[in-house]
Amino acid sequence: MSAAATPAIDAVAYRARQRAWLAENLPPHWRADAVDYRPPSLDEAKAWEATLHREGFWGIAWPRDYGGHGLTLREHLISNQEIGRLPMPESQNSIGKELAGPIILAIATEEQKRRYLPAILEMREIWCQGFSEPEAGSDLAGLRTRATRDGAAWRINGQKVWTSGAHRAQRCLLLARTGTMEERHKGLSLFALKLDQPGVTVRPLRQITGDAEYCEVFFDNALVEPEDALGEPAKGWAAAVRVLEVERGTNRMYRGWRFEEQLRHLVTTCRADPALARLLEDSSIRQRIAQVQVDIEVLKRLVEQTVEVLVGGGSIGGHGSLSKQHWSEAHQRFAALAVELLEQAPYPASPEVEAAQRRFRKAYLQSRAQTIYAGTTEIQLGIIADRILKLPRGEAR
Amino acid sequence: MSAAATPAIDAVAYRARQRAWLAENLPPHWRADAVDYRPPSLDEAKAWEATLHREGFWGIAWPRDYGGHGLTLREHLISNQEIGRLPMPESQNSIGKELAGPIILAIATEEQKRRYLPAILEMREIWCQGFSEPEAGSDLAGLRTRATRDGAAWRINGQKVWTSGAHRAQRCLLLARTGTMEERHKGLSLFALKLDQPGVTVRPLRQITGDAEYCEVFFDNALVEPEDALGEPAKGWAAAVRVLEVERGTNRMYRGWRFEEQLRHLVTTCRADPALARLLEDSSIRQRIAQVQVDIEVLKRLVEQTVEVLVGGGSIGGHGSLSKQHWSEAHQRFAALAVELLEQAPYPASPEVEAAQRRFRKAYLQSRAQTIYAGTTEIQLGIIADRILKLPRGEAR
Amino acid sequence: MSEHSDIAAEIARTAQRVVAECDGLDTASVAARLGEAGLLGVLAPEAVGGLGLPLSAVAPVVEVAEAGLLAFPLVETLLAARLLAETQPDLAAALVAGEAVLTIAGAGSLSPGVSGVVGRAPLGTAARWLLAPLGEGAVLLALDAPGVTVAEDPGFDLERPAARVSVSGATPAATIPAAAWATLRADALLLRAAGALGAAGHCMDRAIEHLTGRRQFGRPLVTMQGLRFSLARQKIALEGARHALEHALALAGQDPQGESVPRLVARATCAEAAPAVIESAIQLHGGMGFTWDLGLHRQLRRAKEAAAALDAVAARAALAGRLEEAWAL
Amino acid sequence: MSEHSDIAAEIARTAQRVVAECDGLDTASVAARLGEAGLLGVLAPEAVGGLGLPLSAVAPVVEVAEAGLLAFPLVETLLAARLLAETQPDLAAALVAGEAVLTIAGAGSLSPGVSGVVGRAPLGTAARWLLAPLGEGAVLLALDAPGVTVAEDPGFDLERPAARVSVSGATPAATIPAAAWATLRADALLLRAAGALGAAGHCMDRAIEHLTGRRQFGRPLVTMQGLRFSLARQKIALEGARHALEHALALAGQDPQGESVPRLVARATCAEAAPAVIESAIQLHGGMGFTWDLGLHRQLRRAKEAAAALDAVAARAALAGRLEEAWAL
Repeated sequence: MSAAATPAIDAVAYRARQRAWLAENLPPHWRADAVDYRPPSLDEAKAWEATLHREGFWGIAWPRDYGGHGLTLREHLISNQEIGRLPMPESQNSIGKELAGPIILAIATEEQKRRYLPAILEMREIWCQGFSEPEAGSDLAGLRTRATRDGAAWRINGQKVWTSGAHRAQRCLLLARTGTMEERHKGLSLFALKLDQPGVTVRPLRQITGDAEYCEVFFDNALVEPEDALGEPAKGWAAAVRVLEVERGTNRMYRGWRFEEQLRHLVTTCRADPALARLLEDSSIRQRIAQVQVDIEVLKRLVEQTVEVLVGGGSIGGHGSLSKQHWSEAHQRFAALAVELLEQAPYPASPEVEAAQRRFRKAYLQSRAQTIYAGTTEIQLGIIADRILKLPRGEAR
Repeated sequence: MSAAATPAIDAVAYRARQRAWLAENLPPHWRADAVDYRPPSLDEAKAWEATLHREGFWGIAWPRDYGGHGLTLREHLISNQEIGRLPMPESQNSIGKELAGPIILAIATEEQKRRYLPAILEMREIWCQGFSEPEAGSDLAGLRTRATRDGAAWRINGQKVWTSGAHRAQRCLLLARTGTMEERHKGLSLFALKLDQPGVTVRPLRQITGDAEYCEVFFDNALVEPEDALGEPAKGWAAAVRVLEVERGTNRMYRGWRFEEQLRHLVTTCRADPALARLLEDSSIRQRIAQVQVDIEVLKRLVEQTVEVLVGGGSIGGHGSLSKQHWSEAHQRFAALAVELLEQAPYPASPEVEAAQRRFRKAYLQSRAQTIYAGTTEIQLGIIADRILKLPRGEAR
Repeated sequence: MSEHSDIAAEIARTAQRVVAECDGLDTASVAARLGEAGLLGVLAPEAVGGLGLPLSAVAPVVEVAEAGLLAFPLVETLLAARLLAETQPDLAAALVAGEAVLTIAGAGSLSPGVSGVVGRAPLGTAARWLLAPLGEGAVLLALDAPGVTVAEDPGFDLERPAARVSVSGATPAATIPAAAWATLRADALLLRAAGALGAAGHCMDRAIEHLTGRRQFGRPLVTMQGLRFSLARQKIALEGARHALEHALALAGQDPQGESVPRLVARATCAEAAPAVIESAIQLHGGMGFTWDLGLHRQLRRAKEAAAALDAVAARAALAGRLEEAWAL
Repeated sequence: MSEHSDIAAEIARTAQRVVAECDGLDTASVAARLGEAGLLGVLAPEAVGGLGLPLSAVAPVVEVAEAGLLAFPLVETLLAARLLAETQPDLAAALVAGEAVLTIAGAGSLSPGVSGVVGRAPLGTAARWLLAPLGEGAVLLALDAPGVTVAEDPGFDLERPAARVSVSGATPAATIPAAAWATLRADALLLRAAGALGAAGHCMDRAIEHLTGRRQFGRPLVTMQGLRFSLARQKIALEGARHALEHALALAGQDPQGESVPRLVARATCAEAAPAVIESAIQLHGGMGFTWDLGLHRQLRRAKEAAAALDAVAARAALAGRLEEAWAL
């Protein structure tokens, strides 16, 4: 029953169009496998993503009324497969497009949808996600950032952390406490906070790779206008959880195909170097490379299955945790293998090998974060135990 | 500082003597690597073990007063290395020699030592261990088998399980409750119960391999005479724990060398078969075989280190759990690899290959028990967390 | 597809019931019961009394059979009935009806003179018919034919003890061409993979049940995080293998030779996941785990034999070769 | 041995203090501080101001240095001072005193005309001297000699950025014969293994500290069984590697060529255990784990470079060959 098993005729044409457009339009030096790789500036990236949206690569399954293309998750999957096949820049607004957008579609007012959603797709507003806090970590029931009434508006005080992209964002999808600590996650509400205001301080956190992709965000009496409160107060958590469940299974849907692109880059680079090519003949290395491909194929199947269930109107329950966990650990093993192989190139290495060494050293370090962000390994295993295996929780976990 | 690094001259001679004696005296068809392998009967095994004791392979570090040879754990290690090098029958009285004996040495009266210990070494009394119970499993604090006073004697009521060798044993090293359940492990006492009496019923449990090595033992008002109570009442647990700690690091000390013998049997069998010999040329197989050897070398080092610490008068704390856990999992991986390789022999296989297939199929099934008995993986990891890493336990584990 | 899905679900329900009823029966009676329930003709065409359904429809039956330790050469019968439907319609019809017992040699090969020794034929001593490899194809032999001797040749599997068959210049009842034989072997691997996963899922369920009912250190074992994590990891492996297998089953018809990437991936994932999950289920039972009577070792024995046939190492080696072709510069 | 043990313990205590003091100093000052404390001459003979101790005595110093991210080519200096003591006593004495900085090329090889490109020389841009492979041996080069160019060539290690050295017909200050060079390389691997384990142990301690101090879901993280099991498994790997390494260090003098089983086992175990333990320590820090400021990535970067040099795959391949010899029929 996999999606790939039942290609419709128009799916073939759709895929061909997406593939042709990307082949023609992706600047060669933005490809992470290029010897002269140079990532786009923020402005270049914004313009590129806005173009991608116009050409039908973003907002695919969103309604046309809000700037979307009104298609289904099946076309979204096809586009993601084509995006994954090429070593393209990552989205600068994936929080807007893959987290805030779906939540807005689910719980916001008609006026809010028309205001927020096109701005996301057109890259006029980049969003970040204000969920985690220093003291709460993965345990969102312990959030302390408070939203208090100020007339019809709200005042925000507190601190968020691991806020991906906050330094380039205009809005924060903020989960804040409007009830008491004792209400735990029932006292939480969602807001679309404007970051460009005096009460907000954003401090980028340098990551293990040296990039500053994550931030701390401090709120000192920051203002949320009434029209930027999302959904009913104290229902924020429930709405977020519903969407997060789907999001775990659907965001960065291109990952399996990007993973395959990385493997292809590694193998073709090794094959072009005489010493590394000999390594590829070694059966212990072949076993490990084939296992990476096995991991990738399994990941593709998990993602395709998610799409089929959702397109069929079903619920994916905790199944997003299966693909997230499988991907994050398989990708760690792959990145370590890539570094291990490329380290064995004769010295000095060719420019192609050196470029690959740079790419995969960074990928290795970055991969350490992949079992931490968007729910650590421990959180995902807990979800699988609770939601999929439905193990009794008893008095403790 | 490893034991192997500082061979004394007499250690070399001692080893040579042990090796020569075994080479001359071990019946060839008792070797598990023999094509016509036939294990000894119980009577044959008893006679063989009694001879082994006389020749200096058992009771090595026990005092001469009690039938021992009055040497040190270093000589014990050397003998075990030589025992391990050959695929000999397992001891039928390892509970007596490696668990009951050390506890008796630690806590029994002089009269008891003279009565019990020579009988163990001379194979007149085989012992079994009555610790685990159906409802308590690894949690000995929950033991329910009761010992109640009957004049100066004791009456035992309850049930034990996983009692290795009870069907051939004359005595049971019994841990029974003389205090209340609320006292948990503080209310437990140790007894040297005679199995040949009306109040005792032994029911062998067939194991995964088809052998019946473990038993259930039921006590219905079974009698323990006053002279068979071991140590002070209600101190049983503490004594048992102290000895168990050492025992985890010292029992079956030959395991690393027996493990190596098994690997050698596998490799030489494969090498003698043309198709399997080709498999040994494959680098992915070579990697896995070498990893088994790495695991074996590490195991040897852990065991040698334990001996050095104990000979030096030190305490090994929870370190016995390191070697038990390392061995049990490494041996499982090895047994699975052995089955996997031997399955690939052309059909019909040679008698040598068929003999190895029989040996390692059984070893594979048996190995599943090795992460369960003598403390499950979960128990060992808990000990390492508590005793070696000294992690705070907090309100729960 | 959805019509087939409905039928497949109905078949699986039937299998669940019938497999339980077969417990303890002799081989002939098991065959009759399965045939009566229509379970042996799922793949065979209607002309011999079958349903003519695709491979994916019968996978759930094999899952249930392995979980329930069915003492019958089920995969062999299902595929032989399909294979022989055109050339040996009477035998195929008898197989579908459960009136004949057939097995397949899992090891060894006969020489062109229809002589030699083959083995690992499940329930060979109870069967009337044998398919045995010869060259690139195979031959169909009556096990009571002149020149054929059957002897027990025990391996891991307890319910279906394997037989060794010595053949000396026998006359085959039929000759199977290479292509048809390759398809049977490839499809047999996928069905054995399905069976191994079915057994693994069953064993995991039993481990969960055990942990849920048992208290230690003052609380139910199932609430302990280490054990939950272990189960969750097993579930990831099991679901990954299941999806890989479903994909391969769905595309099986497009690759009758058995060399496609989906088939190789299914072999590699199922061969590793199934025994690992069962081993873990045994571990989670603690001391009970390694008793004969708990019985999970029976599923483990069969899954280990399936894993040996699936041969993850060979599947990955072939996959590496496929990557080379796909990514040739 | 026990006299050496006492000295070794004293040296390790000194190292603990001095490494901390070196934080933030430039390379020359670090050299001076280490030399002053007597840490650079542990292996070198007394004739050049050293202690002439065996390899095992200096392993704890390297452990402390890696745990503390010492920004210095310590292993290189220790071994070069021993290597050069007889032929270049002045340079050896300067190395022991911390008055000269020497590094070793970790990759590439010069041609017989003393030309070519070598690289992965830690802190090459701050060093005065270089040992670079040539044929089976090596040459000693002054980095400011004519025909020698040094450029940065960054890898993983941040504290000791690697350099690429281009050489065109330079005149070596000395030539190192093959046997001495093989000993240096083999011993360097064991010391790097010691360093990687030292770093791993340090990172594990930090993870435990973090988990002990942090509460989630109503209790300290360190009380959660899944995390305890993870730490316990890391500890098994770490202790296994440590014992393998200690054995190899104790026997190092008996195998100057570096091909013995103990050396190969130490390489394989340390190469795998050290990065895995550090990766796990990062994981156990949750979100903080992948921040730059937590800093555990620095130990990870260095341990990954050590692991690449130790090359577990090559070590196991060599070990398989040794088994073949040992068990030849």
